[in-house]
Amino acid sequence: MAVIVKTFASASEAAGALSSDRGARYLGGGTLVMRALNEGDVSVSTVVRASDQALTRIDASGPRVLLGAGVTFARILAERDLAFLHAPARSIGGPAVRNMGTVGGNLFAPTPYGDFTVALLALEATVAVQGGFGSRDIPIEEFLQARDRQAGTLVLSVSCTRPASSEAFRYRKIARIKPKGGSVITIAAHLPISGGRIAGARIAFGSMAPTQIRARAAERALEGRSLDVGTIAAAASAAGEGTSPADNALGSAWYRREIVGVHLRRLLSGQE
Amino acid sequence: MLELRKDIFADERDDNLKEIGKGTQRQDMLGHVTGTSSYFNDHQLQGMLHLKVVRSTEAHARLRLIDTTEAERSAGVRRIIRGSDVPRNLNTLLSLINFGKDDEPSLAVDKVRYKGEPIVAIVADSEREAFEAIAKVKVDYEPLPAVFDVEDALKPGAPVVNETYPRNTFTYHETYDHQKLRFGDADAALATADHVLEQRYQMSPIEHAPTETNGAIAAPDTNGRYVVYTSTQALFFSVDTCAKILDVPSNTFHFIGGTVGGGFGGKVDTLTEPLAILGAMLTGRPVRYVFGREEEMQYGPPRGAERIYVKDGVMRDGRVVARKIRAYFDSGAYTRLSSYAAVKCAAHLPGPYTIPNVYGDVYCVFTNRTPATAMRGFGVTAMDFAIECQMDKLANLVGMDPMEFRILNAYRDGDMKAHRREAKNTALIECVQVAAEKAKWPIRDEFRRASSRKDGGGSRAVIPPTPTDSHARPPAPAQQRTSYDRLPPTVTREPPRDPPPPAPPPSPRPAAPSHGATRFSSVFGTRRR
Amino acid sequence: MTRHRGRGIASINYPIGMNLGGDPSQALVHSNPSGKFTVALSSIDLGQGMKSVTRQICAETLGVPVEDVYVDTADSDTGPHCMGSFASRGTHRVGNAVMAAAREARGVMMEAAAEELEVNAADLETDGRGNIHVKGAPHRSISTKDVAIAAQFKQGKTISGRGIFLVPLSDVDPETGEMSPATCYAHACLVAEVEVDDETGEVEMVRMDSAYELGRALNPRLVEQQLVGGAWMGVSHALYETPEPYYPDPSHGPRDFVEYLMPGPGDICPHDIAVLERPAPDGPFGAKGPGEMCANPVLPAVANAIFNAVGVRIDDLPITPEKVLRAIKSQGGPRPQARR
Amino acid sequence: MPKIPVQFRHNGRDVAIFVDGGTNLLVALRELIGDMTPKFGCGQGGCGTCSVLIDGELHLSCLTLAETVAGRSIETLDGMKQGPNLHPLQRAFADHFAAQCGYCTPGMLMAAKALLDRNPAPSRAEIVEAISGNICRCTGYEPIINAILAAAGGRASA
Repeated sequence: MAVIVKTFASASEAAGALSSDRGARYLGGGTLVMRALNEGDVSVSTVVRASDQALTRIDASGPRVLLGAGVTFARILAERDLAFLHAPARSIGGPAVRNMGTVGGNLFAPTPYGDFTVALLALEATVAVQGGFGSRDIPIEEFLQARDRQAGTLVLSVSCTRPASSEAFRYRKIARIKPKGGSVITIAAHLPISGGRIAGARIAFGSMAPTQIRARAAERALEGRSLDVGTIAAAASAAGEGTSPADNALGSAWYRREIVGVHLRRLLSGQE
Repeated sequence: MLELRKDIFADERDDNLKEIGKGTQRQDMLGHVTGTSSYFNDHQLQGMLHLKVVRSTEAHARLRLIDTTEAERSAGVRRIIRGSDVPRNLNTLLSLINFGKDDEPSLAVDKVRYKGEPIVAIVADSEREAFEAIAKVKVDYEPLPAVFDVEDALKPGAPVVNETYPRNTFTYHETYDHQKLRFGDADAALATADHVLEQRYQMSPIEHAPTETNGAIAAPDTNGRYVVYTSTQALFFSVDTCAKILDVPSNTFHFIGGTVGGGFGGKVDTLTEPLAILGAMLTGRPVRYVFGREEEMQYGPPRGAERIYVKDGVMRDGRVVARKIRAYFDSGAYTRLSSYAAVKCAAHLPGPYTIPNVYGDVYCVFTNRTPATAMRGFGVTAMDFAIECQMDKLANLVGMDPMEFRILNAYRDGDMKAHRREAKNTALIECVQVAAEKAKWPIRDEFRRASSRKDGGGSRAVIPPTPTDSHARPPAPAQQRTSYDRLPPTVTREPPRDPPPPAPPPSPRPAAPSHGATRFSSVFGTRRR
Repeated sequence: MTRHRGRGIASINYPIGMNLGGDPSQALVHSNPSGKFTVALSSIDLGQGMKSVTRQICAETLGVPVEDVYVDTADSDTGPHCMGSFASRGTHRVGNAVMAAAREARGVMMEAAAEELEVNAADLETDGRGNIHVKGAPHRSISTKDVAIAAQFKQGKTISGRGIFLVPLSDVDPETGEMSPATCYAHACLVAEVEVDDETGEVEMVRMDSAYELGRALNPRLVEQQLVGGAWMGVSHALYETPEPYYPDPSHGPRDFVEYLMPGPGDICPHDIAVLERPAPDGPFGAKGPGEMCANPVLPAVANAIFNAVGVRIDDLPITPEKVLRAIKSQGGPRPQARR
Repeated sequence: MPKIPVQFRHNGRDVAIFVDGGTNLLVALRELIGDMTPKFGCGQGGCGTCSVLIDGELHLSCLTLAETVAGRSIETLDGMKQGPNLHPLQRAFADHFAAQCGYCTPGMLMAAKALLDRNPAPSRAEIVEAISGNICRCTGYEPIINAILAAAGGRASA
């Protein structure tokens, strides 16, 4: 039986089709769903698409940035107003994957993929989803925790507040292979400074738990302090707390725990 | 950047040639840059069907039941192939040179011995339909204890991986569970050496990772023949292996290959051709069987892991006087080519050095992992790693420069090698000298003046007195036979006077018909079954 | 200071051809009526350049330009038997077979030319540009095309040749391992320079310098391809590759090219290569085979360089950052050795 | 199940094919158009051997649902030659011996073309980035990087 492809003009129709069919998967950039089909994943029997232009919208003019779920990483890289997201976007795949892969798809990409989502998590993004019964906004952390149960939901967009300065948002993907490698650890840090002190520290990790997670112990070590050597050291030594990394082909849990603090320290202190 | 050092060994060459030595463009380059080079999968055939296999989810298990009823009714399925459909469902690759016993089925029948072992092949109109049918095949496994470590596999009571070799080791010379190398008295030399260093080295498996995965397309041709487009690295190896497995004369096949998207040793095993041809035979249609990438990575044969123990004796002046090596090749569940690599490895000892006392035991061990095969540097890469790390440690131990240490111990023309042949045409010393020069690594004059053509032979050409393990040496092989000889032997040999140790009680044999006629090993001059 | 540089060396030899011999290859060479030659092989070109190197061997032996030779590989109906493309046997075994076939074809060609020029074949030579002439008298000349036409349509001769090369099979003594594994050996020495991060265990290749002795570089560009690509593979084996990252535990095997680690284009380092040529007495024009051995010295050279940089010995391949870091930690920190 | 008609431009020529649901562009190009230049290497998006340009952008044809290219323009290596002449990139790859087995070459050339079409004078780092999604198992990448540098008029480095 060939796969059935259903294309809808509106996202809500697509969402309806998605939620009513257990064998349906939403096709964004193709990097997840087409791979599954190529590899013989017979649980996918229906492919749902939407040509809704809202899904590819970028609104980057104001302090709050909105990215349609179908926005590709290449488009983010082409948008000067999204400079703070260029590092995470550039860390995805090679050029072809960046031309195809989307913000929405990245939310569903399992480890060792899903690096852009780490950045969104540190930025405390909001995910707009549409289920069978209407749309709603979900904090990204909540979305990720329930991700495995989100199969029938369509992501419409993500939005986040632009960091106050380029210094306030930092991102690094630790990969064995250069320039395109899978994540050993991915780190994003949002450190707004107010009156010389960090106010609202947000650190997110990829590959340190079954999904992307916030590093709350490290955040606590930073909160309310100035970003000096001592603070950075405290954050680095707290980096592993609350994480639950696993062994995979790219590194072991032991190794990730050992180096997460080193890399967090280097990121925060601006070292190579 | 490549520099030709024409000054070295210039007196041994005629450099006045017209075509040789020129950087002529590759014959295939135009095809490559225009994308017109034709690989096996670039042959489009009308009405082509697609073959996929059901792979074992267990590393070691008895197969209680293989139920294909539902799969047979699945849309687009043309044929389901089981082990009993394979005319000769037991083979070993090197049976073509009469080395080793048939030990591997094309499709598992009674038991699976590694995760990913093919059990059932499905031929369908499309890949998707083949995948859908695969999901409907039910296999009832009775899991068996598995063994993954080469030294665990040799322990008494270890699970028997492959009943053809009930001790989990390949049998050499019908007697030993390893290949020996004996030259001089290593134990005596170790006892008098200034320093002794024993170390363990481990190389993990490696995947060949060619950009083109393994695959073949087989199609009925005119006059009862079959045309086969293949990614094989060894065309007649594949032709003859298929002829044996499918029990037809080899000229039934017209194999076409020749342009292959990388191999590195991973396309020697004839993995896809027999089933693709059988699919074409059973359906009368062209059939393609190509590995997916995950299949290639997980179940395509890797370079096997090797574990190596090296014990060296070195004198204060830097001379290595003894090298004792125990090496284990992890063959995975079946022999493929690892048995041969172990012999090549033994021949390679003790590396490119003249060491008067060398002792080697090299094992080919069966474990419950993907069968290993050849890869670039087969039988040597891991041993070179072990030896060269060891050389660095020894140099450090005696306080010598590692370059000079190697020149001191390097073999030279006229030296006797441990496999008892004279070293000729050597050039290790010159390589070390030139590398030192390139790297601006200072070495002392006496080492800069050393030469592969000087100071060899003489006392270094002597085969030293060598104690052997067995009191009665088996007689030398009576006759050389050509390879590819699958006829019954015309010569018989006396059995070794020392009977081999008793084999453990026989394990159940596979239900598949055994067709391994008594054959003569051209390699080892012994009868095999 | 968290990054340390170190250099390490390794020197190796490598046997050419299938161990123990007994691995024949055959070749057929014939000309068409235009004096263009076809080499028929069942041998495989999997990128190493089989077609190209045998083409040059054939042209040199025939005494014709390389453009006049085309090599057809891997058709079991037309190509005679070959053991296969493995064991660094292509250049040596197949090259010798092609040489033998080309020599036989050349014999016929020279006889046919002699008949046309009404001289003794022994007095003729080829100019390598498609002509045959009397030695010392270039004006008494005939083109290979005219020879081919004459042979085909006038003399009734086939300008063709058959070649086989076989290193006889060796026995192996069960007790001592006495055997003849190979007739010639290639050699190499390589210096690797690395930089080791003592906080993460990451190893970066800085540069490589090497010397390879290959008998004869029949085509230096093809040799360069093998040596550059092979050394890259050596780095890959040394530091990255494994389908079983926790061997002997078989779990967590990679499924794709993100999980199966190989150095990317951003991980490569400068590599300065010297090629030495000590001809193998039984190699075609002295050639051995560069294909397999080029990766081998890299692995131990890298391991030895890591020791030189931080004082840890990793005897377990691949040398992952995790193994380096564990070793550094267990010895209480990096211990850089004397700089080389 | 009815097949789905798809029309698009293939190397400057209009083509129309009928595909099954779920058919990827790689299969469509190879099996329905007969353009064998894009190769199957993984089907996972990890090797780049199937790379093609869609409206001038580098895409992986194995991860592209064939029907989504309706009305768009596809370029493959099959269309790279300029009349009877090799494209400068093809010439540079040949001159630099930047292919061994040749299997990754079509994808590499398309990745290189995507780069040079937008950035005629890239740096070495930009070239490295541009081919980072393409696996080559033979060459060690160095000759490929040098070939692209040369095609862009730059100087090959050692």
